[in-house]
Amino acid sequence: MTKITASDKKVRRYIKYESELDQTFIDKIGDAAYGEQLLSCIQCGTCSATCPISHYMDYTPRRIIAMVRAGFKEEVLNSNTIWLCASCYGCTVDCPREIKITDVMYALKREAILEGSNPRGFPIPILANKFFRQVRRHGRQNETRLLLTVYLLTNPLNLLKNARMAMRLYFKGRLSLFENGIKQKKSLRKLLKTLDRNQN
Amino acid sequence: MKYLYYPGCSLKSSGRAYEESLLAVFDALDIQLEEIDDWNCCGATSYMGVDEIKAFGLAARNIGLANRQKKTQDDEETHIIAPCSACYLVLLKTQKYLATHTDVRNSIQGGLSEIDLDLNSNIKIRHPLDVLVNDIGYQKIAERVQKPLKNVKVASYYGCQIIRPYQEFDKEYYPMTMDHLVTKLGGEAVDWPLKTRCCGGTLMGTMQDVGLQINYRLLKEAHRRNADVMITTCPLCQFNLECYQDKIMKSHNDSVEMPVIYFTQLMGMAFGLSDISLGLNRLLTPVSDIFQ
Amino acid sequence: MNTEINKTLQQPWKPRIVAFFCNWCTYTAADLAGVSRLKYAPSVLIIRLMCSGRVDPQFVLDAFAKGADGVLIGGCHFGDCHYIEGNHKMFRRYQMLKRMIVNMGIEPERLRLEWISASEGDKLKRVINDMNEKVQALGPLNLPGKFQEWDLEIQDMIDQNGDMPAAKEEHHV
Amino acid sequence: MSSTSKNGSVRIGYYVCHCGHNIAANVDVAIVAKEIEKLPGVVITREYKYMCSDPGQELIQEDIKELNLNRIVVASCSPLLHEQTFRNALTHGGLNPYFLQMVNIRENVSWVHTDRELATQKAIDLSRAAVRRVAIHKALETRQVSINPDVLVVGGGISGINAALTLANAGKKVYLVERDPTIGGHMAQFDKTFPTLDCAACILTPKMSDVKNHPNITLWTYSEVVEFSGFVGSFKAKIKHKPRYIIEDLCVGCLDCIDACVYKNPKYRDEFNVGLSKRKPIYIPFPQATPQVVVVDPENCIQVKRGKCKMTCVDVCDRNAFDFTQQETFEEIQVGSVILTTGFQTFNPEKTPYYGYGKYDNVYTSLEVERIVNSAGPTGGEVLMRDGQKPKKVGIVHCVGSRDDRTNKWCSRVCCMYSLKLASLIKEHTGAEVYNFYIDMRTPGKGYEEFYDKVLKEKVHFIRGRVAEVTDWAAEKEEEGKLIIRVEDTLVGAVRRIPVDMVVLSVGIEPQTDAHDVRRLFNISCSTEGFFTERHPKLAPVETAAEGIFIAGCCQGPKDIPDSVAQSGAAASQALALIDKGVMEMEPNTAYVLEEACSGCKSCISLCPYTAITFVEERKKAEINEALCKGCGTCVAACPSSAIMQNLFEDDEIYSEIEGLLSIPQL
Amino acid sequence: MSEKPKVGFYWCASCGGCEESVVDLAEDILMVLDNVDIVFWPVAMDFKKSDLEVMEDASIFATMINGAVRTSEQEEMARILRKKSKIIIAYGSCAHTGGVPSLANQFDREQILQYIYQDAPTVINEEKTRPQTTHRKNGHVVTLPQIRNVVRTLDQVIDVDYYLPGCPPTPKILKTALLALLEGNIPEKGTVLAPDIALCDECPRKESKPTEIKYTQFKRPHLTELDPDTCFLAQEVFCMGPATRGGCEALCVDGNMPCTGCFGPTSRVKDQGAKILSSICSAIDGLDERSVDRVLDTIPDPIGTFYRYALAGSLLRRKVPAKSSESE
Ligand SMILES: Cc1cc2nc3c(=O)[nH]c(=O)nc-3n(C[C@H](O)[C@H](O)[C@H](O)COP(=O)(O)OP(=O)(O)OC[C@H]3O[C@@H](n4cnc5c(N)ncnc54)[C@H](O)[C@@H]3O)c2cc1C
Ligand SMILES: Cc1cc2nc3c(=O)[nH]c(=O)nc-3n(C[C@H](O)[C@H](O)[C@H](O)COP(=O)(O)OP(=O)(O)OC[C@H]3O[C@@H](n4cnc5c(N)ncnc54)[C@H](O)[C@@H]3O)c2cc1C
Ligand code: SF4
Ligand code: SF4
Ligand code: SF4
Ligand code: SF4
Ligand code: SF4
Ligand code: SF4
Ligand code: SF4
Ligand code: SF4
Repeated sequence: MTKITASDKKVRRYIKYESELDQTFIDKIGDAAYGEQLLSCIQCGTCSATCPISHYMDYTPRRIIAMVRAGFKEEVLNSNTIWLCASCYGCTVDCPREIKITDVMYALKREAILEGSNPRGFPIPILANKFFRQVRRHGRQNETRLLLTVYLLTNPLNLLKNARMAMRLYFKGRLSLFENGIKQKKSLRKLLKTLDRNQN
Repeated sequence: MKYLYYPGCSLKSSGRAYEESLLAVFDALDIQLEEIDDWNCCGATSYMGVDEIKAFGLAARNIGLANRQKKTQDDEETHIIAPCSACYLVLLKTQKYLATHTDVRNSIQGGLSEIDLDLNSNIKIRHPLDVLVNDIGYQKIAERVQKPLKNVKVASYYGCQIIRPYQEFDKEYYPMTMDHLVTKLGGEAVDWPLKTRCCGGTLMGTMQDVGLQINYRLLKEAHRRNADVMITTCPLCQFNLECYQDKIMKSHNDSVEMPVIYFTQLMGMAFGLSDISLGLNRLLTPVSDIFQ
Repeated sequence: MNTEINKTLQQPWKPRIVAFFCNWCTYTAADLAGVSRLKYAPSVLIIRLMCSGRVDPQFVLDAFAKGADGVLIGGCHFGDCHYIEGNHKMFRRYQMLKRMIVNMGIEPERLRLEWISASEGDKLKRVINDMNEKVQALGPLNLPGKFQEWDLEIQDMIDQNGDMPAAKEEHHV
Repeated sequence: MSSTSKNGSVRIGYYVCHCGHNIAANVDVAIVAKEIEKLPGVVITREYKYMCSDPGQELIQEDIKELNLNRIVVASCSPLLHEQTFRNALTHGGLNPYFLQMVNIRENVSWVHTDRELATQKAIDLSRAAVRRVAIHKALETRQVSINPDVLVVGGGISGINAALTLANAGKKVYLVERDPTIGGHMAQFDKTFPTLDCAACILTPKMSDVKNHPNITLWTYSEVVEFSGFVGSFKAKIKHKPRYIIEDLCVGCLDCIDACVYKNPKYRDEFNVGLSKRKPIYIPFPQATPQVVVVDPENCIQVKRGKCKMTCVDVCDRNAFDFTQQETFEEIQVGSVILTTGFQTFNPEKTPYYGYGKYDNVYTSLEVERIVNSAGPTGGEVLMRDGQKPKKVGIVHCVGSRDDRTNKWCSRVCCMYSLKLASLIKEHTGAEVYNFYIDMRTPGKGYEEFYDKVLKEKVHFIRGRVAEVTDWAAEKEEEGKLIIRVEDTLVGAVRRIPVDMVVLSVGIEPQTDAHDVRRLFNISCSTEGFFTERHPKLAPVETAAEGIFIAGCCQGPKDIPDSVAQSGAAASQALALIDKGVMEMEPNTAYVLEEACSGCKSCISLCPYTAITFVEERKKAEINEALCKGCGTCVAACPSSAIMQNLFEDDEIYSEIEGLLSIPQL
Repeated sequence: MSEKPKVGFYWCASCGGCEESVVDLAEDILMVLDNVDIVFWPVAMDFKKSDLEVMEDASIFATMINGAVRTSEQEEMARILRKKSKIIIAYGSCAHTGGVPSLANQFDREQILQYIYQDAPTVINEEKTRPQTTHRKNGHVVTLPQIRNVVRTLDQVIDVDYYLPGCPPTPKILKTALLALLEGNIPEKGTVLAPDIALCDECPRKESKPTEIKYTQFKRPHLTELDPDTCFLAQEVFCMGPATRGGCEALCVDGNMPCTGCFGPTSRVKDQGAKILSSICSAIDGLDERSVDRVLDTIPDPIGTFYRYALAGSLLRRKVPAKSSESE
């Protein structure tokens, strides 16, 4: 899976040595929210088959679970799968072993952000981050500004492509450009700070 | 019974029509809604992926606020109505998670105490659909209908997040509450297999190709089943399915045009409420002409 | 008393732990430990019962009152009980008994319940050694001594009056 | 308290064994003997090299006679090893064997300790406890119960049939009770059986008629056991016979009445064909039903329901076999042992709505398909769907309801194999493309993997993945009008959508819905799901915790026909062993209630795992049935008035042990 | 009238309820008075220690002492009475098994004094005054009895002949016992003068008790609407009846309150608390630690529940003090 630079670029090494794996990965992810059941996955693939997006993923949810178990940390954290997951909970409801796959995906997203290993040019972690800041500052999100920032940061072209729709929405009163924060911003920040502190 | 109302960010912007129609319908049924004072963002989906504890914290603050508001009013059992699917799920999930994970609950409660809020109380998180059919009842809704939706074929689209995995008011595989509601309004419920299939959520914004394809599938199937209109329970689903329709049709070179409205808008129409009060004017694909 | 015994008694203090083992699992495990010549601390004195469900909480308290420094109960694992679920019944009592003795000031390490199957001779050894170590660290419980000690405060009067209360016997009708 | 012999005083003999070097090397036996000699009641102490040897035992016997001993303590090895030996020695010496107490100073002392002094001290402590205890021992009698040789078999599937025949062939009287109108169970519904694909009817029907004709078997179909009591050797059962409205002995099975019924066309759900066809209110489950007697369905027969039918059926019967006045009748029998073979039911796929059963016409259960491929089935053996079409593509979904935390957690063990069988049969009948969707292929059995190999070579498709959904949502043109199976082909690593005409759900095996009632009736235990629990999963697989009650077949857990037959044979032989011995000996360690002390608080009643304790309404007191009590002592420990005592393990005996162990002053 | 047998009453650490119960004999008391001569009864008449001391040894036929023993004075009086009486009857739960006062055995004397004289929210005691055994004022010395560290049952201090259980004993059992003794009907020493069978036997709700109860919780009686006819245990309300000697005519149950155990255990039982624990906990609904603990959590005060009247007389007698406080 790791590329090697050979004279023929198409040749790849498809072997994994134990030293390249992270055997503690499963524990970390398992410890995160709801992940306890992970070990009982029977690789049945129901999650992948149910997932409305799996056919765009570089590894299906089932494979992600197998790779987490086996310690393929790098591949997992760099996969687009975890960012494509739309949190529809379809897999979670369908898994015969009651594995909370959606929550595993969340745990993996968090781990990826922590490790700084988000796939390049993938706007989702950025969106999440922006969102995070906006809420921290104002207590609420402003969809318009959020999207604007994300487009500007990732793919300004997209902004142009969607401009017509945006204008129509604006005239229908469905876009608001003004910040619409909460009153007790301080108390919210205090809460988040305390939680931060508690966590560390 | 009094309900506290948690609108969430979307209902104040892109989903404004949802709020307008919701309030109009509840008003028409004589149910008081009281907005939670100074609510904050629910900490939705994307937040969970960044920082779980804080996501729970954000949701918990809203529950704490509701708790405070409840206490000052002396209500016994308080229900929070959360119309947006994402908000509904996050609030419900937070409540259920904290109930079983004491360590996290203690930590969150610790944070809340610092700002004089308190989690402990029997607050219930409800979706308006649940409240309408279970508390108010089909009977009362049917009685309020003034303009039955004769010959209108409606595809009920529940989306994913209100139906699984935490709710308890409907079946997770074949939910039927909205379909029954449609018949009570005089319309015809279309049986279609995609009613709980995901709309892709924020993928439309972040990975548009994927989003367009997913939503195309939904519109296409509703078309194939001869639906006249699709109703949703979530501002994001509505946004994806309606506002991107042009693009969907262009990218798939297929005419799958279809009005997509909130179920509350449909109810309001059957109740004979005005277009403006239901926010119908905000639609990009107009709907009124199909109701003769 | 025999000099040999006196010598034993003069050795550094060793805990005395009364063990109630069920016939089918834990007692058999003790036999296995013996046959396998596993070595463990000699502090445990075993009383064989048919089932851990036979362990009356009174036995436990009585053992403490008579001078045990610890009480160990051994039974079959859940699902293995020879009498289906005697061990479950014992377990429920034990959970409460444990709370109770802690409330009465007896350290929780002095009462222990373990599921040891007939094949777990090594577990038996581990459990006994571990408990022995913990009780050793706690020191003697010595309730009979404590009862005497507590009664010292009324001793002066007794001496003065010259009559001791008769030892309390069970009252039978 | 202590009941002693002759002169009334306790005279204890104490014997400590060297066990060669085994004990003596680590325990100073001489000192032990010396210490114990000082205790009150001890008349003699002896040490000897091998107590269990004949001379050792004779030592005890002589002392009993010469020294008038009435209590014996032997300090040697584990009682689990030699208690019986020394009890016999007491008996031979003329003493009640239960005046013995053993001290285990080998397994519990010399073998496990190294410090000789401490080991010696421990041996003394243990011996002191035994001496104190034995002083209050009572004389007890070993219990014996005699075994009634008749056997009751409940459930007439292949397991029950086989058990009944085995016993009957051994000359024992058997009552076989089946609640349906015919015996045969599930096997009767199959066409072929894996792995040999031999015809089910060909191997089953001869056995069914053997049962009917065997002089030693009383066959009661359409009957149920409604009351059950007693204990091993002498059980009492009450059997209910449901009215068939036909006199069984008169009917010859000509079936003329069915033709003659006022209903011209069959109208009611045919249970035997799993609802795939209809029958009349008078019917026979299937042509080879045993007994070959028709039955009237009381729910639908006009005469039974309203008493106003023309009764054309009666007119045509020249045997005068009809009797519409029949009522439920009851019969009481006495047996010495019971074999339960009540079988299983298949998982109801309505609980897995994502597979579309009940929603899409062309989704079938495997049991339905068994009938469809059966040449005696509703379609005459042609594989036709509900719309009359022959399928061109068939998907077989494994593990429906099995291996799933939300439904049944276990693997049903036969569905992989029968799915292979059905794949092969469907392909043979229709030439259709057949897809098997499996999680793991489980073929552990003689010739099973070979069968898998055969089906693989028949070009049946195998996709490893659990099906997520069966839907009629067509994403592509080719899918329109079909059922689409969505699955991840986990070996290829891609999600696939496979359009088919017919879906077969390989539903799992689960306990009968009334399994809990049955277990309560017969007083055995079962898992929470309802499979009956064997006494030991490996070493006592057909026995139950209740003495004299055996289990076999699918009521114990999922299994196939070969295993059901093997197990029912084993159950029959266990029953035979019991009958052959004629009596059962039991340790006298039973509990008993001291009536004057019992307040009737009922705390004990439900605690007994064998329901040996009952509340006697007349006296408002608890009573223990000695024959059912196995001596666990749970109730003894739990009686809040200490009104329950237990032979061999009396409270006082244990208190004196505790006291004996601890009576050395502490430092 | 010196023919009549002499009878004495005395109280130790008690609430006075036992004395009250003697008075509650009402008209029956006259009958009793007809038959006996009360020579000592400080609560009702002016008797002093000195009066007692001058009596001849064994001159009193029977003395009934109620209350647990907590102070040096009580010990002294008990001993004197023992000497002066032929028969000593431990009267009431406190004398019999320790009673409610012996729940104090869960604490050290020091802990109790600290709370009562300093820490209790209603106490203002800036000088931190504590009761002293001797006090001098104006040249007079006043002595007070010493409070003991341990609360004791009567028979832990003196030899006791009979026991009359109850908190308080009912007039009926007192009367029956007295008359029996007076008639010379002398039972074996050590006998508890009440039926030797648990309360359920005479409980009017016995019929309604099912043979199987699986406890999923224990409800607090004051927070529960109690069905007046159904066995309390069947209502998941903790009842000591099964482990408590009967003879009280199920008074509490009649008042729609569960039995709390005042008559003490039956004769075969060594430890009332351990036995009720054993019987009730065996029937808890739960197969694993969590579910069992959840049920047990609904008994917030196990000692107070199982040993409300019997802590001093229980196998463990009192809380074992922690090492540090033991040394003082
Ligand atoms: C679709 C399918 C296909 C299969 N194909 C094969 C195959 O090809 N080869 C193979 O080896 N195995 C096969 N099996 C497994 C096989 O069916 C079982 O191993 C076998 O039937 C077990 O027999 P049994 O007697 O234990 O139970 P059953 O066949 O279920 O018989 C139980 C009998 O007891 C009766 N009964 C139940 N309760 C009571 C009661 N309370 N009182 C009186 N009577 C009662 C029932 O009416 C029934 O007659 C298949 C199973 C299924 C579901
Ligand atoms: C590695 C391994 C692990 C296993 N683990 C388990 C497990 O955990 N659980 C489980 O249930 N099963 C397990 N099994 C399966 C289990 O071993 C068998 O089911 C079981 O041992 C079969 O017993 P048997 O008596 O039929 O055969 P065997 O154990 O093979 O006994 C046959 C006996 O017959 C003797 N013998 C052979 N020929 C003759 C002759 N001609 N004359 C006289 N004597 C003869 C042999 O010497 C032998 O003593 C395991 C098997 C293996 C290989
Ligand atoms: S559905 Fe569950 S068990 Fe199956 S592969 Fe996915 S995670 Fe594993
Ligand atoms: S939650 Fe994510 S992984 Fe699971 S089905 Fe939905 S999109 Fe796929
Ligand atoms: S009842 Fe009579 S007609 Fe009917 S099958 Fe029997 S014998 Fe024939
Ligand atoms: S009585 Fe009538 S309905 Fe019943 S079986 Fe006979 S003909 Fe048919
Ligand atoms: S036998 Fe096969 S199909 Fe049946 S449950 Fe087991 S794995 Fe699934
Ligand atoms: S527990 Fe004891 S007192 Fe209660 S009914 Fe059973 S035997 Fe009688
Ligand atoms: S000792 Fe065990 S088997 Fe016997 S009656 Fe008591 S609980 Fe039942
Ligand atoms: S448990 Fe209590 S209420 Fe129930 S019968 Fe016994 S004494 Fe009466």
